[in-house]
Formats: sequence, C-alpha cells, structure tokens
Amino acid sequence: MTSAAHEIEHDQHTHPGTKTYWIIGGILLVITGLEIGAYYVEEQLGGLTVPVILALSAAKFVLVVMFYMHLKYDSKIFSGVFLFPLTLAALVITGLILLYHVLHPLR
Amino acid sequence: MDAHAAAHPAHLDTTTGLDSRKLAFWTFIGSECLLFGTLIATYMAYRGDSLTGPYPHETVLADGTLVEGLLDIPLTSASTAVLLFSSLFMVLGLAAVQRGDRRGSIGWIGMTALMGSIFLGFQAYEFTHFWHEGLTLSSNLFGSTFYTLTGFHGAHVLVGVIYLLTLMILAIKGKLGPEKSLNVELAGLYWHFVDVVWVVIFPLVYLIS
Amino acid sequence: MATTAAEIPVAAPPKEETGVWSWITTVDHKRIGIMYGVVAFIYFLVGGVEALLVRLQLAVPNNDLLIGDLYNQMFTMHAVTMVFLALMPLTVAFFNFIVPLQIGARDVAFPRLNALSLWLIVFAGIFINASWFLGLVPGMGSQAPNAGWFAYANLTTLPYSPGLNMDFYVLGLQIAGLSSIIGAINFIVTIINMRAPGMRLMRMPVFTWMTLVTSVLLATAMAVLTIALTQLMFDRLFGSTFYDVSKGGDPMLWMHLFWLFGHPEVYILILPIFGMVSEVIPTFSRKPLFGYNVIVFSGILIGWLGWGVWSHHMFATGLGPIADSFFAVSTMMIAIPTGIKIFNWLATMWGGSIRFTTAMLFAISFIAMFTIGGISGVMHAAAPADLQQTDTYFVVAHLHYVFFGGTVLGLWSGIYYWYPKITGRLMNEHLGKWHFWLTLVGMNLTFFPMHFLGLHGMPRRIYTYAEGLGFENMNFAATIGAFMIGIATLIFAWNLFRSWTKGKLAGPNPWGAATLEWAMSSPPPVYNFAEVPIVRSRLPLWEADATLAEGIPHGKADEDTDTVTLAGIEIGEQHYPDDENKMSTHDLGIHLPPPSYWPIILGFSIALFFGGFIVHWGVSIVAALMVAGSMFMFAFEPGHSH
Amino acid sequence: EHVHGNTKLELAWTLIPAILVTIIAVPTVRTIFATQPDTPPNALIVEAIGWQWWWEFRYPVNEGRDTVVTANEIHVAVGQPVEVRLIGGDVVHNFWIPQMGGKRYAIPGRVNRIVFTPSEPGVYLGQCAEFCGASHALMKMRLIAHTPGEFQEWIANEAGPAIDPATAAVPADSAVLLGKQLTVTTCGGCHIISGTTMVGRTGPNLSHFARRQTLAAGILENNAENLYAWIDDPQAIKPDALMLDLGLPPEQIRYIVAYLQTLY
Ligand code: HEA
Ligand code: HEA
Ligand code: HEC
Ligand code: CUA
Ligand SMILES: [Cu+2]
Repeated sequence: MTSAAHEIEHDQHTHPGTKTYWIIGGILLVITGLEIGAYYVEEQLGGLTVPVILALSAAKFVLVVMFYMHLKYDSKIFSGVFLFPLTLAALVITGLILLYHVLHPLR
Repeated sequence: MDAHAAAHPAHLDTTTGLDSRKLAFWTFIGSECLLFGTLIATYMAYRGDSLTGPYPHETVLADGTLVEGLLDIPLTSASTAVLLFSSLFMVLGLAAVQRGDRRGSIGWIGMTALMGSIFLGFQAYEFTHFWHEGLTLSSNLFGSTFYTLTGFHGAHVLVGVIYLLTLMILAIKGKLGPEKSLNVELAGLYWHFVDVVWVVIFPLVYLIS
Repeated sequence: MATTAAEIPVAAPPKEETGVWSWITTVDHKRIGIMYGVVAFIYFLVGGVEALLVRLQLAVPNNDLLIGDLYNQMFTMHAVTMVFLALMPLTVAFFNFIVPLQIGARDVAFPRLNALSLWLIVFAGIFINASWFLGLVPGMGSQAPNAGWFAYANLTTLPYSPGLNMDFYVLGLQIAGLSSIIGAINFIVTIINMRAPGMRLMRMPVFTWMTLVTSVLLATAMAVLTIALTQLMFDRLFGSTFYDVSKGGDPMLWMHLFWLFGHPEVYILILPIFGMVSEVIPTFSRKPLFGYNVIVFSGILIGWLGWGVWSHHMFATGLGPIADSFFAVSTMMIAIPTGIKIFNWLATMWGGSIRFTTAMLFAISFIAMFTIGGISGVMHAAAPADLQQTDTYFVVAHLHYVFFGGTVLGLWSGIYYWYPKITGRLMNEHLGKWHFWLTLVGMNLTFFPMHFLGLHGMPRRIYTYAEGLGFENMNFAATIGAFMIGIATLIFAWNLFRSWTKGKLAGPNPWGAATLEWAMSSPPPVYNFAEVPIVRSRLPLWEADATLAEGIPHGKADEDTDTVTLAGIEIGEQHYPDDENKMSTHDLGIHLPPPSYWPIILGFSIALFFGGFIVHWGVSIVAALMVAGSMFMFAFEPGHSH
Repeated sequence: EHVHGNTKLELAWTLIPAILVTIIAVPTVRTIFATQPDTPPNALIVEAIGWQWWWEFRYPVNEGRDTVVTANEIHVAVGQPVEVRLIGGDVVHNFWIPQMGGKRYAIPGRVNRIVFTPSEPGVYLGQCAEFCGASHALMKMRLIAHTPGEFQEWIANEAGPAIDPATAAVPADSAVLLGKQLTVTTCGGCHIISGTTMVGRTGPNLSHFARRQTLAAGILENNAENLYAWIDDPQAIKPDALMLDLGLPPEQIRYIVAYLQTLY
C-alpha cells in the first residue's frame, strides 16, 4: 500500500485543485450554452453551424479529458493507450460518413 | 528498502511506476472508444435514411408536408448540463477522498450518483415519450440506431451509478480513506469517459440537423 | 503487486498444488497457458475433422455426403472453430506461458482476469458447439451456424435464417470476444508494467512486442465486432431494423463493420507468429535477429495499416472507383513492411550456422508458405483482377496459405521450440521430422491446386459441383492432401502426448537461446524467477557472456548429464557479473495470489447470460444477477489487490 | 561476429517492394476507373434480380417498357454493350459470368451495374458467387450471345404472349389442354404465364419456358423427365428450394409437363 500513499503525494503537487475544477466546470457550462445557442441560430450561421458545434464539443471533450481525467498531468503512457484508439474511432466514423454520404454511388 | 529504491526509481512494483489498475482502466477506456465509435459510425451512416417517421428533426416529406422532429432540445440540454455537473462533482469527490474528508467524500460521490440518476430519469422519460410517439426499436432506422446508441450510453451510466453507490457505501462505512483514493480515481475515469461520450453524442444526434 | 510484499517474510516458496480443483481455480499464468493450449488443440482437431468432412464431400463431383444446409454448417463451423476457438486461443496460450517469463515477471498483471479469459473462451467453445448436438433432440436438426464465418446480413436476419443457427453464432462470438478483450487489456498492462528492471521496450523479445501489438488490435477490433454482433442480435431478437432492407437497412453496413474487425483479425492471427519465428530463427541460426528495430517497427506499422484496408473484401460490391482505388493501394502497401520482415529473417539465417531442428524447419517453411500466401493476397488487392478471383477457391487458397502456411506452421514451430520449457522435456525429433514433411507436402497438395480451381471458375462455399467442368482432379488431390495433413496431425498429437512424460529431459536451455525464459529451470517453478532478474541487453543469455567469450556464444546440451551450458557456464544458474546491483533473495519474500474460483463462476454466469437468449429470457435475468454478484465477490475477494 | 543489422540492406529491401508495389498500383488504379465506365449510349440494359436460388432478367429497361421477363438465361447480342443492373431480391447474391469479366454483387436496396460487350456468339456459363443460403451451390445461369438478327427474333418472341394451346395453329392434344388448366390453377400463385390468369412473382416467369435450355437455375437439362422430377419434388433436386412440393398425382404432373413443353 505504500504505492497508494506515494500516489497521493504525487497527486497533490501535480493535480489541479478544487478551484480549477470549478472554473473548468463553469467553462464547460458556458460552452454547452454556446452549442445550444448555435443550434437556435442555425439559420444565421448557415454552413458554419456544423463546424461551430463540432468545434465547441471538441473543446468540451478536451477539457474534460485533460483536467477531470488528469491526462494533462499524468503519464504519457495513459495518453497513448487512450489516444490511439480514440484516433481509430474517429477514423472509423469519418470513414463511414465518407462512404455513406460523400462517395455513396448508389444510395 | 534502499536497494529497492535504487532498482525502481519511481515506484516499487511496476516498470513504469504507474499503477496497473489505472493503466488497465485507460486501456479499457480505449477499447470503449471503438465500442462507442462503431455505434456512432452506424448512427451517422444511417442518418437521414429512415424510410418512415417518426424523424429526429423537422422533416419535409416527399409530398411536401412538414413533420415535427421528435427530439426535445431544451429537455436534453438540461440533462446534458446535469451530466456535466456530475463530472464536476466527481472530481470534487476525488479531491475530498484524497484530503481524507469523509463527509465531503460521501457528499460529492453521492451527488455524482444522484446526478447520474437524474440523467437516467431524463432518459427514461425521453424513451417512454418517444415510444408513445411511435418510435420503437423496430419502427425505422432512426429508432434502431438512436435507441441502441443512447441505450448503450445509458447502460454505462447505470453501471457507473452502481459503481459510485458502492464507493459511497464504503465511504459511509469509513472504508474509503485517502489510501483508497485510487479506487475513486478509477471510478472517476470511467465516469468522465461516459460523460465525454455524451459530449460527442449530444451534438451529433441532437444539435446537428 | 506480484513482485513486492517485501515485508512478509516467506521462507520457502509456495509448493505447487495438484489435482483437478487446483487447475480449475488456478491463477498461475503458466497453468492457464497450458489449459489454453490443450483446449485450443482439441478445437484444432475438431475444426480439422470438419475440414476433412468438407474435403470428403468435395472429393468427387455430385457427391451426397453433406448436402445443402448440412454442408454449410460444416464449412462455417470449420472456419469459426479454426479462427476463434483454435488458432486465437493457441496464440494466447503462448502469450500466457511465455510473455511473463520473457519479461521477467512473476505473473500477468491481473491473474484472475486472466483465468476469466480462459473460462470465457472455454464456455464460448462449448456453447457454439452445443448447436451440433441439438440434432440429437427428436424432430430437430443440428443448428450450427451456417452462413459462413463472416455471416453476411441480411441472409443472417430472422426472415432468411429462422433457425437457431445464427443465434449460436452471434451469442457465442460475443462470449469469445469478451474473452479476447479482457485478455488483451491484461497483456497490454502486463507488458507495459510488469517488465523486470532494465527490460526496456527496445530490449523486449520480438515475441513480446508482437503480443503487445496484437493485444492492441484485439482490444480495439473486437469492440467493433461486439457492436456489429449486437446489431444483428437486436435485429434477430428484438426486431430492430439495422439490416432490415424493407425499413431501409443496408446489408453493406454489416460488411463494412465485419471487415473493419475482420482484417485486423487476420493480423491478430499472424503477428504473434511473426514474433515466434523471430525467436526461433535467431536461436537456430546462432545469430542475433537481423534488424531488430526494423522488425519491431514494421510489426507496429502492419497493425496500424491493417485498419485502413477492410474494403478489399468488398471490391465486387460496387463501392465506386474512388473507394476501390483507395483500398487497393492501401492494401498493397502492407506488402512493404511484411516484405521487410521476410528479408530480415532471411538475412538472419544468412551466414548463420543453422541447426535444422523441427522447430527451425517449421519456421523456414513458414517463411516460404506465408510468402506464397502474401503474394496471392497482393493479387487480390489488384481490384480489377480480384473481381475474377473473389468468392472463388482462389480466395480459399490465399486464406489457407496465410492461415495454415502462416499461422499454423508458425504455431507448430513455436510448440516444438517452447515445449521443453513448458514441460521440461524435449519432443521427439524423429517423429517431428515425419510430422513436418507430411504437413508440408500435405498442405501444398491440398491448397496449391485451389489457386487453379479458383481461376478455372470454381466458386467457394458450394457443396457440390458438376462433372465435366474440369474440377475433378484437383479437388481429389486436395482431399488426399487434407488426409495427409490429418495423418501428420495425428503423429504430432501422439508426439505431444508421449513426450510429456517420456521425452528426453531438456534442462533450462536446450537450444542455447538468448531470451530470459531460458534462464530458469524447465518447467519453471510456480514463482518463475526466484529473484527478479536485471536485464542489461536484448539477448541477456548471450550478451551477458559476450565479454567472456569471443564472438557469439551459444548453449550446448550435454546428452549424458542433461545439463546445458553456455560458454562454459550452466545457464540455469546463470549469474550476472555484478551481483551487488541485484536485489538479494533474502529481502524478497515471494507472494503469489491465492487460487480463486470466482473466475470460472463469473465466466459461467456470463456465458449463461448469453445462452439464456436461446433458452429463455428468464435464464438471462437470473444469469445477470449471478454476473453482478460474482463481480462483487471477484472485486472484494481477500488476498487479491483491489 | 555480431551482426545486428545493416542500414543499406534495410533500405534496399524497403525500396524494392515499394517500387514493385508502385508498379502494380498504378495500372490497378487505371484499370479500376476504366472498368467502371458510364452507361454506353447504345447499351442493352438488362435488370438482373437475384432470388434464392435463381435469377430473374427483365428487358429492355431503357425503352420505358418492362415487357420481357425471363429467368436464368440472359440473352444478348454480340457487339452490343450490355449493362446489367443488379438488384438483390431477397438477400445478397453475386452475378458472375467468368468469360464476361468480373463479378458484381446484387444487394437488396441497392442497384449495382456491370458493363461488358460479348464478342463471340455462344453459350457462357455463370453462377451466383456470393453465399446466399442452402442452395447457393445450385444457383447457376447462362449467358446466350446471339448474332444481332437472332437476338431480335428472340426478343420479339419473348415479348409476345405465351402460346395458348386452345388457339394454336397445330391443334393440341387433350393432355396439353388439361395441363394448362392444372397449371393455371395450381401454379398461378407463384408463376406467371402471359395471357393466362397466373399472377405469382415468387417463381420464375414461365411464359416461354420451353425455349430455355435448362431448368431450375441452370442445374438440369430442360426435358420432360427432369421437369417431371422437378415438379414432383423440387427439394430433392435443390435442397430447401422455395418452390412448393404440391404432392400432385403423377398423371397430373405429366399433363403439366406436356403443357409446359409447348411454351415456346
Ligand atoms: C493470417 C491471415 C492473413 C494475412 C496475413 C493476409 C495478408 C494479406 N491479404 Fe488476405 N485474407 C485472409 C487472411 C490473411 N490475409 C483471409 C482469411 C481472407 C478471406 C476471408 C474470407 O473471405 O473468408 C483474405 C482475403 C483477402 C482479400 C480479399 C479477397 C476476396 O475475397 O476477394 C484480399 C484483397 O486484397 C487480401 C489481401 C491480402 C494482402 C495484400 C495481404 C498482405 O498482408 C500480404 C503481405 C505479404 C507479402 C506480399 C509476402 C511477402 C512480401 C515480399 C516477399 C515482398 C515483395 C512482394 C511484393 C512487392 C508483392 N486478402
Ligand atoms: C483459421 C485457420 C484454418 C485452418 C487451419 C484451416 C484448415 C483447413 N481447411 Fe479451412 N477454412 C478457413 C480457415 C482454416 N482452415 C476459413 C476461414 C474458411 C472460410 C470459410 C467460409 O467460407 O466462411 C475455410 C474454408 C475451407 C474450405 C472451403 C469451403 C468452401 O468454401 O466450401 C475448405 C475446402 O477444402 C477448407 C479445407 C481445409 C483443410 C483441408 C484444412 C486442413 O489444414 C485441416 C488440417 C487438420 C486436420 C486434418 C485435423 C487432423 C486431426 C485428425 C484427423 C484427428 C481426428 C482425431 C480425433 C477425433 C481425436 N477450408
Ligand atoms: C410457392 C411458390 C411456387 C409454386 C406453388 C410453384 N412454384 Fe415453380 N418455382 C417456384 C420457385 C421459387 C422457383 C425457382 C426455384 C429455384 O430455381 O430455386 C420455381 C421454379 C420453377 C420452374 C423452373 C423455372 C426455370 O426457369 O428454371 C418450373 C418449370 C416451375 N417452377 C414450375 C412449376 C409448376 C408447374 C408449378 C405448379 C404445379 C409450380 N412451379 C408451382 C415457386 C413455386
Ligand atoms: Cu445466390 Cu449464391
Ligand atoms: Cu483482409
């Protein structure tokens, strides 16, 4: 169990404090508000709606993963075992969207 | 002991100094990325291909009539916010456990579980509502892909709630001291991941029409 | 977890338990590895007998041994058994037994999860094969999966497959997939986290490396299959519309998802073999592996590229020229890293003093046969040509050259190589040579003519063919060849069985190999290394002594005394020159996790959960409660870290 | 001595396969685009629908008419490009006539196309190449390439109504007349014979059945004996065939056979 004790010590000087958590929480809420706002002003945004919404949600994703999941402060190995599959998943989604909605020769 | 420290500069028991269970959780989360990735990919591939209603968004039919979309954005925005808050409470819970703050631990972990339950409540409401509107697993492609995707996510939330409640009981029993904070951290990783999946689902399914 | 507990003074290492119960509850990676191996080998025999029946039906035109649906069940079960129940578990057997030894670990990171993986695959196999035995129920035919191993929807949806056949497939593979994902996570963590001090990533044996890459593929690709199977299962059980064409469902989505899994899957079956022969060839060439770095990186590259080629199985589906071109070119690119490996193995042998042991013969023949299979793969990748080849016996030829000529020959090489480590005894080389030559001749006689059958227009998956189309002779030859493989396999099975007790004692390092697993007695003690070794080079057993001897030393087995020496030093008691940096045994109590029966109970509950969908949903509900309960017991079991 | 690798060699055997791959890849991509052309202007367009376990062919789709419906034998004229539009009627099938080039899937819910130009008159064997269930092995077909004149004659005949024994130039014997009656009543739910009241689309169109060389998707020669055996017990010839075994008495089957054999 010594390792757990060590872990705490380790945590305290590398992990963000509760204040940061609240701030991030606030930012997340604001971004969510913006996302929903973008939905309601879709007409005005036109072709920008989709990129804007995607960019905003990507920002939320990154914030949660980096701060709440501590990836920013943790070992690169964790980033590796997470980011590789994440990239694959993104590619799979993109691939199927391309095949079905861009190349789709028959549908 | 000194010999150990020399041989293992970082931690005692693993090559990298990282806890094996934490590494396993991250690897598991990686695997889950493809699980949800495939569900989302299916949803996106079939997007807009339903032959009959009910449709997710406002749709103009072939005969020119306009039909309302099923999705309720204000309601889901609320449940999205609830889930975001749960993530905040989760990290606060972890911080409390690490401080050795028992009441804080119980409170924040409990709040996280509560938020998760509220999210599930919203989802149960949404599902029954849709069901009454005629959207079933077999009514059209939207029904199949929507229920499967959000249902898988909901099942993950449910598991998370049970997981958190278990930890809360341990905390109440006084068995969740700082030395056990890793257990909470792992639950947190899982919980945040489930939240982050919703961060992706929400815009793709609800906002982009 | 496993290598610590310095506080506990344990004088004597724990004694090895015996008896059936000790095997059922074991969490020792070596015993789990042996069980994986035995179970998988039995399934290899089952899949082989199914292949022989297929071959018997096809031996002559218009044969009536297995007609229509029964034939379809037979070839489907042949493939499903070989892929999911024989070859994958056989590679996992080696992951289990060898990898912890190679990296100097006391066990895998999560011994009980490891046992869970084993029991899941055991139950998955029993479950899938139970479908045959429904034939014994009066009024019911056998209900084995019958739509080919890739089970194209919508043929496999309820309207077109009303029987239980595809339910067995869908649910059974779900169980097997769970086993693979759990196992993969375990090995990823083990390899990253359980290496002995000094075992840097670039000092890891190639087999360990390829296990890592394979595990990453498993953890990711299996998740895709899980979802595809879930969709099909929902369609069949709950009426969802993923593959219901009348509701707009698209059969091609299944193809995409299956091959998104399927292509990484075939690399899951070959990468471990690349690792194995990278151990065997240097050992029997008495030379270090040529281009270690390149071999490792090309393995990683193959794993990565393997995700971007799936639609080469779908050239005839009309994806359009842009997609066809993309997938054709990405597929061909895999020839480059694979070729690099082949040339590096050849360069390793070049100028080496080669010992033609059975293990080495299988490894060399692997290179040759796999290259043939790879070249026919590249021929498939040329999309316009593939429009003729696809769905014919040319594909069957390709896939058996890579699966049999690749995976199986490589596995046999690995078995001859590591058998002495596992059992402490050598396999009989005389029988081994018979096994080798019969297998090699047999497999070429079986599978080579299939190239021509395909080019002459024989489609695959047909239970009969007409006379006079020019298919007779080659089909007959293939059947003869298959029986030659059968005889060879029986010799092999006998050799495996007999050598277990009667084989010559091996000693720690009979082949004079370089990697860590050979530094301990054979079979290794339960606790593996009495003291955690400190690794100073990639070839610890060769290079630790490189300072003492000229050139590269290699082990010598003394026939009379059964001892093995390397440059004059007994390898079993191998000691590193600088003892003071090493942890001493006195500090180190050996603490092994106690046996547990929760893995098998949890595994059974999970299998029962899926089985319930076939029997009655009530069973599934009860099983779900059992799963939850045993997961809690599992999590809070004393003596294991939480 | 200690050889762990050699950079020059590594480079060589990376480059050699890379060059080889390039040499194969370039013509591959070219051919991919070349073999998926637009519909040629003068093409004969035939719709091919794959069913478990037979093929339905419909002509000529491009003239706005859908008059000729036949099964298992696709007739074309040499020299004229053919575009086959492929549809999966029930499950996925795969259209393959080896001598006319590659394969294309017939997928339910989609329309695929394959273009080829036959150059020599003759009979070309083909089959379904994608596994489609119990009798996938017995889902064959043939392509019959005529000279242009012959083809016109064939299609004109197909477009006309089926021969009616009652009004035929050569008076038919009573067996045929009886056979017609039986066929219309017992087989009409699944088959169509033009000019009769038969409406079924589950089975092949039989209007000009006697002109076909084969029976039951290319697996039997089309003669009285085989026809009798087929109607008597389709599943004995083709496992799980979707045609009903009606259990007709032998003499009735003989009448039906006699009638079917007049359908030129
Ligand atoms: C162990 C399993 C395994 C492996 C390793 C491979 C390896 C490859 N496979 Fe194979 N494949 C299968 C298992 C495997 N395959 C199976 C099971 C199927 C059928 C599934 C089914 O339908 O049931 C299949 C089907 C299949 C198809 C689809 C055929 C069809 O249905 O129409 C294609 C098409 O591109 C293909 C291509 C390739 C290629 C390019 C490689 C490459 O990775 C091969 C690379 C290796 C070499 C090329 C040899 C060594 C290289 C050199 C010596 C360098 C010089 C050479 C050149 C430059 C050419 N495979
Ligand atoms: C994964 C590996 C693998 C392996 C090792 C094999 C091994 C063999 N395969 Fe298989 N095969 C596949 C994977 C494999 N196959 C796949 C994926 C398909 C495609 C299926 C599909 O289309 O969906 C296929 C399809 C396939 C077909 C095509 C079926 C068809 O399209 O209609 C044929 C036909 O000849 C065949 C033959 C063989 C033979 C003769 C062997 C031989 O090498 C087998 C050798 C082994 C033995 C002969 C066992 C010997 C043992 C005994 C004799 C012991 C008996 C004793 C006891 C009872 C104790 N296989
Ligand atoms: C349940 C529907 C059904 C009924 C009833 C039925 N058939 Fe069929 N028939 C089929 C189907 C389906 C096929 C295609 C079978 C195949 O080739 O797999 C077929 C094929 C045939 C063929 C072969 C056609 C060809 O071109 O190869 C003939 C001839 C035939 N039927 C005659 C009859 C006659 C005569 C009757 C009545 C006595 C009859 N059928 C009743 C469904 C039916
Ligand atoms: Cu239709 Cu095979
Ligand atoms: Cu492939």
